[in-house]
Amino acid sequence: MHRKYVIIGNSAAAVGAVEAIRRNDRNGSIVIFSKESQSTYSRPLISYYNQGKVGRESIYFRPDDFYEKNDCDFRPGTSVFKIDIHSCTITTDSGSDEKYDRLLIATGSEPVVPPFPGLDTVSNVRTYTSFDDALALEELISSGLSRVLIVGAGLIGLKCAEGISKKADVTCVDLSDKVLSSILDDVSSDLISDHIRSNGIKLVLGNAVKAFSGNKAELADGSRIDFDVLVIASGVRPCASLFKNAGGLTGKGIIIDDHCRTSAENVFAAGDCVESVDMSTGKYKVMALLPNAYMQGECAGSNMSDTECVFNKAIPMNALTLFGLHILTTGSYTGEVSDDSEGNDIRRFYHSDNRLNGYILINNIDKAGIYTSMIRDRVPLDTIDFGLVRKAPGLMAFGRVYRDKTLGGKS
Amino acid sequence: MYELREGEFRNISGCAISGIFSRSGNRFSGRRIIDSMKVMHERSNGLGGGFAAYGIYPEYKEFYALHVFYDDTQARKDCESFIDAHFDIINLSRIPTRKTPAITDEPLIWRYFVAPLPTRLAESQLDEKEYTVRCVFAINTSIKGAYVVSGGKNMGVFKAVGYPEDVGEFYKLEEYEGYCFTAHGRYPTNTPGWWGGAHPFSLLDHSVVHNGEISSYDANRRAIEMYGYKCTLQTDTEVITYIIDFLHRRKGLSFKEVCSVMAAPFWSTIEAMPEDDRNELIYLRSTFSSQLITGPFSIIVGFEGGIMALNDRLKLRSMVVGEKDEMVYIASEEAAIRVIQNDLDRIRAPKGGECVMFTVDKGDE
Amino acid sequence: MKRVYVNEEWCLGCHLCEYYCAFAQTNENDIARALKDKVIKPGIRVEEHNGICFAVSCRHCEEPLCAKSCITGALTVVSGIVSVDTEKCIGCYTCILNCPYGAISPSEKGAILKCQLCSDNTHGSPACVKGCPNKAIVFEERGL
Amino acid sequence: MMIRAKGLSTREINSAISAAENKIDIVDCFGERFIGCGSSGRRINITGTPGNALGAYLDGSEIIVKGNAQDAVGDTMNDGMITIYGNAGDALGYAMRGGRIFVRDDSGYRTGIHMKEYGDKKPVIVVGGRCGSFLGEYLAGGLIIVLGIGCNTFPAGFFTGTGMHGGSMFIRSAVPPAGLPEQVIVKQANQSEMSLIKDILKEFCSYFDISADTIYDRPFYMLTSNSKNPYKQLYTEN
Amino acid sequence: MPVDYLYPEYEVIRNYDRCINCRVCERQCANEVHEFPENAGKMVCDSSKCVNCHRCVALCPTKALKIVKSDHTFKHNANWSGKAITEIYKQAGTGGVLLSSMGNPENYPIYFDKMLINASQVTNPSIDPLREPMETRTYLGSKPKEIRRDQDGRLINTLPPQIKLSMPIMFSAMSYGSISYNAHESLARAAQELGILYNTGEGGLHESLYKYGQNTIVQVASGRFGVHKEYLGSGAAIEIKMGQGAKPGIGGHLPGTKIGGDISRTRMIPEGSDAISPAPHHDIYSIEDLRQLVFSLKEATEYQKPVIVKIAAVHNVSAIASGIARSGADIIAIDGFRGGTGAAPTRIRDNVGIPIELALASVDSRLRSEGIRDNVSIIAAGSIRSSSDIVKAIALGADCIYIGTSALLALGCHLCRSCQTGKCNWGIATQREDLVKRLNPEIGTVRLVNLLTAWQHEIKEMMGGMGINSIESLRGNRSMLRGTGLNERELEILGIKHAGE
Repeated sequence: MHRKYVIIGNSAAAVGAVEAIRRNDRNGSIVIFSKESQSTYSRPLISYYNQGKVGRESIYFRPDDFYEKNDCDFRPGTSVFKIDIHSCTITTDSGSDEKYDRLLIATGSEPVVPPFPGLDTVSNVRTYTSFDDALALEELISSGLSRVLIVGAGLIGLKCAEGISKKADVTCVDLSDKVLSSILDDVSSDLISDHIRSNGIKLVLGNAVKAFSGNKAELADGSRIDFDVLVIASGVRPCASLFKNAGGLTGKGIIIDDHCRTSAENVFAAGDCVESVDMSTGKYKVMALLPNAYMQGECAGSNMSDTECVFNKAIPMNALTLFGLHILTTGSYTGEVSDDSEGNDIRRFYHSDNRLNGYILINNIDKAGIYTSMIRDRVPLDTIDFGLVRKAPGLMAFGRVYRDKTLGGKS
Repeated sequence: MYELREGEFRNISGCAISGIFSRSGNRFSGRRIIDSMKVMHERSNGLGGGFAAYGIYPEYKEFYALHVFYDDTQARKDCESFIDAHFDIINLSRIPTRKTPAITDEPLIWRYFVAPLPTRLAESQLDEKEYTVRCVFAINTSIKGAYVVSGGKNMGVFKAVGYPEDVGEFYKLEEYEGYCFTAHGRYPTNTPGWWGGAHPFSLLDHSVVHNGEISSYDANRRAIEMYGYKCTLQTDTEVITYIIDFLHRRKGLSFKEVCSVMAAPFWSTIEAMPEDDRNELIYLRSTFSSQLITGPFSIIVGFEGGIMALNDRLKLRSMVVGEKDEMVYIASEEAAIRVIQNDLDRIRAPKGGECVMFTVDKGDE
Repeated sequence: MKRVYVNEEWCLGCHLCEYYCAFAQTNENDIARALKDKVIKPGIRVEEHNGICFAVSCRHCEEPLCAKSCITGALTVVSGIVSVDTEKCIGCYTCILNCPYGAISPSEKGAILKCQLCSDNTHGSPACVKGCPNKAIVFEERGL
Repeated sequence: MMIRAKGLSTREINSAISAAENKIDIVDCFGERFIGCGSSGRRINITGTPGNALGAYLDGSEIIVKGNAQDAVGDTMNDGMITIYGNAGDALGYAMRGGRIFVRDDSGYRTGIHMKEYGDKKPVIVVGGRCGSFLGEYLAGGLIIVLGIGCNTFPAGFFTGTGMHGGSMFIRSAVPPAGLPEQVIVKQANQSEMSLIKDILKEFCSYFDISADTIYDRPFYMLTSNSKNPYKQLYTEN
Repeated sequence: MPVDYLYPEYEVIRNYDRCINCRVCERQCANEVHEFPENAGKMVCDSSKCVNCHRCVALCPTKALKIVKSDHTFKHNANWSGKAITEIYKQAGTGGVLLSSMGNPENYPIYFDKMLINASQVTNPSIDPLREPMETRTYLGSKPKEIRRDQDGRLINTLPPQIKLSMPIMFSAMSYGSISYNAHESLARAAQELGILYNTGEGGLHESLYKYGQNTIVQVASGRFGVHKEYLGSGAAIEIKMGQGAKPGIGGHLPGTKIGGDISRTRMIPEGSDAISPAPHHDIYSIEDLRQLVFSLKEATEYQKPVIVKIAAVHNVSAIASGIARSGADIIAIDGFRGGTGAAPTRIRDNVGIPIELALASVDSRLRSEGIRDNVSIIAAGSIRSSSDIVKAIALGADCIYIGTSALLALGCHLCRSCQTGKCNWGIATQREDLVKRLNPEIGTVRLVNLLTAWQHEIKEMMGGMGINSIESLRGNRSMLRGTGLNERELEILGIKHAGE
């Protein structure tokens, strides 16, 4: 049977889906709609682009011949306007209809832009989530506009700051008194702030922008900051409205099950646009992260092409390097904390009920995946040498049977 | 320079052999075997030839016929007094020979028909055959200049230094009639030749002619000497003869079994056999492992009422068997058979290790 | 597919695998010249504790979490071998965060470093296996 | 089942023993060797004089000899019981690892040499009379009791306990042992030590109809070893 | 005491241009010769601890190490050698009996090296072992004295139990305790693969090796360690150890420090307790007592197993062997004075016993002269170093040979002769867990199989050259040997002629 797959979106989730579909179905047709004009690229790389670590050609997530090789009908620069889950049809902005047998919504997320008073008076405002943003920012800075104010000292804000720090005079403002408040705990956050400051970024924390007037920001404590370029990095939200408008079940994002199925028949969703179960807590959560996106996309693609696949291992995870400092965090910071930090080596482990829930590693991140797997596999801590593994991550803590299986290939 | 006599060094040689046998026991002249051997002249070098003849003394068939070489009359005296002390001598005579320029340096060649002295035999607590064997060994090892060439009943060995056909002429072999003749022409590589060292080699009625050189010689020799045999000649043939005597007479193995010991099948062959045969061969081969003969050989064994031929298990020496009516011919070369019986019913080359045996009564076994 | 397996029972903790691995990566032909005064960065690493020791290298998983989570597409599976394109890799270490075996490590050049079964050097087959004096590391077909 | 041993070969006797159900009476025994060799689960009554190596490698059977036994009784015995209503010869219980041997009267030289124990296996030899020299040589484990009944001197010959490095011996004697090797500790057994052998003595006495009182009239000397490694200091690595 | 200080016998030479500080040498040396002091920044070593086992040399990835004999020396003295002097120092310092291991290293004649093997030329064809069958299968055991037949004239199998071997080579007795479990397992597995037998030695048989029973000789020594009915029944043959070539007349002694869990279980003695094998079996003081032990073992195993009696080659070995051949034993193993050992008093090892070549020749001749050679098979042992040694031994009269040291060398032994320390860096003569694991039986098995397969090929080549295609035709075939540089008496004892004759 010839099947028609339609994918809305063109990032990691879409790529995961295409690769999975093609493993199972070489004949069906795949149509990919992307509102952006580029081939699929890696969003997290945009700061590396600005930093000069990644060239224009290296930002792409897959080789040039990806669409051709996977026999995809790729339609760049085409936004989807409407989904009709009853007639299995989508409608593009240009009004053309496309029928689908299976639909994947991988629309990703969009930056949140808070309604700052006077924002409309500011010139050179950008968000920082797309390659276009990165290109625009580069152009602005290289045109001599070197004072950049970034609103938000979260992941996006700080990566942006790092990306442009060599060429611009950067100030970061955040309402919270901690940087990276969404991914770090208080203890580790302070170390990062110091490190960022020592790399020439001005951090203004615990202080919100009240309003803008022209290219001047007025802060809650009354101070003012002049800038040339404003970057709004106040987080992202899932692009779930298409599906919501079609009558699908959504929360903050599109609700999916462990097969990446939505509430609508033959409609799947994956990536930043969805809300799924965080296995470190068991609760629904938006986890807008590339690895999750890819694996959800792959799971969706697999199920779309009739090969059953379960993905129930989504967890929040972040791997980032800020000014040479490695930060790896995973899971949720709930339960008791065991702190094995030594100096600038931060090793903090959150655990409860004999399970590891989350961890934060800064600096020495060697073999961190072993901790991740402990969370992902819900490894009972009393079955391993938890004390040992915290200090010296390794399979040593897991016992012979586990190693015989994993390293020795013995069942 | 002192020349080593045969028996004092290990002799290595190549050879020709032939045998003629009547399955019905009809007697025929020794002329035929001479003719057969003549054809294989090239396989000999004039340093040894000889014959074993069976059924030639019907009038004395109850008595051991001792053929003896003497270096001198003193030896004869000593020997005869020994014989006299152990046997009843029924008849004694020189063995008739004819002068021929090809045969020189002949010893004194005498023949005795004897029976063990009943009193001495009883004293010895041996059976008659063993008694006779021991006496023969005693003469050969302890009486200087005397050598018993053969000592079986109704048979005799005629051998000399020379080409076999000349040896036959010398002994007037054409005047003897027997039901079986075997013959040997010798090609020793490093010997001056000695009359006693020529083939056939015999013990009681067993005689062996042998073509080849066995690699297992010392293993066989040292094993057989454990059982009272004395390998005085250091020839392969001698040790083979003793092995046959040991296995057949002393251990009571059939000739077929003897062959399974001397030219035992390879273990791989044994393993592939049906269980009964396999067990028997494993038993024989492990029990008599020191009697396995390796290296190239073909032998013809004459015995009372029969003839047997055997090739080594790799068949490193040639041997053919021809049959015409009741006559059997065995020789190193087919030509040696054809020359005396061109019109054969059947001719074949036995397999290595295959026991080829014919007896007067039972025929082909 | 043939993989590198570790027979813990026979691992002596000699660390030769690490050195042979590091040597293999250099594509030099003299190990002394290649590794003299160098801090080695092997793709296989020995864990030791309380008399137990074993070496760990990439398992080349059939469902490689590292490749699936790679944000640049630098990690891909090439004929069963989980391979890294070091030109593409920007050293974000998402793979390190995901590898359940701790088999990926940062490299000095800012990318990551992992075992590629010596498919990427002149050794042809894994140098750690050839160098293991006790057959604790083997390269064979075992199912996973 | 009854076996008349005279004229039978050892093999015939032993195959009859293994063929028998349980209880075997062997009569007319005159030096037939290896009786009950390696046997288990049988009860063998012997009348006469069994030959050497009676019950060698015995693995659980019970052998009762009405008469004297010769040399090497219970050689390398693993388990079982041998009771001799008379004397035993030399090398009684050599290298024995388990089970018990009771000898009513005397035993010869080298009684219980190299007996050893392992786990729950703990061999016991009790000799009612006296023993020859080299009693308990190389003793590595187990228990040897010599009662010296009817003996007014020390009831063992010379060199008792040579090379002893385990196990214990209890020797009932009016006079203390003399000339023991250095590593053997000797002391008069106290009450708690005596309680260790109380049950065995009781059993021994009941077997041979000996009044228990008669054996407690004299002290028991307990011999043990002070080292499990008697030759530790002997060598120099070269 | 400074007076006892002796300059090390060996020096470890490190090529610092090649050393990459990988510290493999340090980790691999149980003698703790090598060290990497953090402040030195380079490897250093203490040669005085070195036993010259080559473990570090072999494993050094950059080949930066070598070990040389120290040139430090005493004043030259042909009589008082450095060895003699240092041994006196050792004894004066400790009062101890000098203890050494492996075989006699002294300069006595090696008769194998003075015998040459024959080959066929012209008169008798040599046989090409690559094409023609070439049999090395060997049966060991007593041969029946008489042939019996049933009523139908069929032969009755009167053959006593035999050991069947694919080649006339077995692994000689090395106890679990003196060598490691992994060494034992390697021997057992190799024996099984090769169709030969290995020998438990006197330490009993580890339960997990019972499965190799068909390829096992279980030994009964004077200590009777681990000897019980199941043990006796578990092997294909039983060996009574009366003596050992390395230490004739001396018992064995495994110190309590080596009696750990598994060894203790296998020997059936408590952990930490010395395992002492008395010099004699105290139930054997004469040849008739030996007969008693032989038959008690046969009784215990229902006459299903051949019994081997192993003796050291001593002066009147042929008379002893003659006695054994009449004792009911099926096989005699004779161990020459070069045989190895885990530990022996140095003086005994180096001065007691006689060479196996002479012992073997005289035993074989003696048994033949008495007509009882077929009562027994003969195993020769005591430093068989190559296939040509084997060919020579068999031509002298052996049915089979035992190899011990050669097998250990195949397993990695470098003959440093330090077995007695228990710190064998090659995982062979040790019970230390971290060292034992250095011998992976999978590798050990392959190496043993390789060695013997190669030797078997060589034996076949030599046999083929002689025109012999079955090993039994080589046995006692002394005309296949000639001596070189031997005196009349030696030739006479060996029963061979001089080369050229």
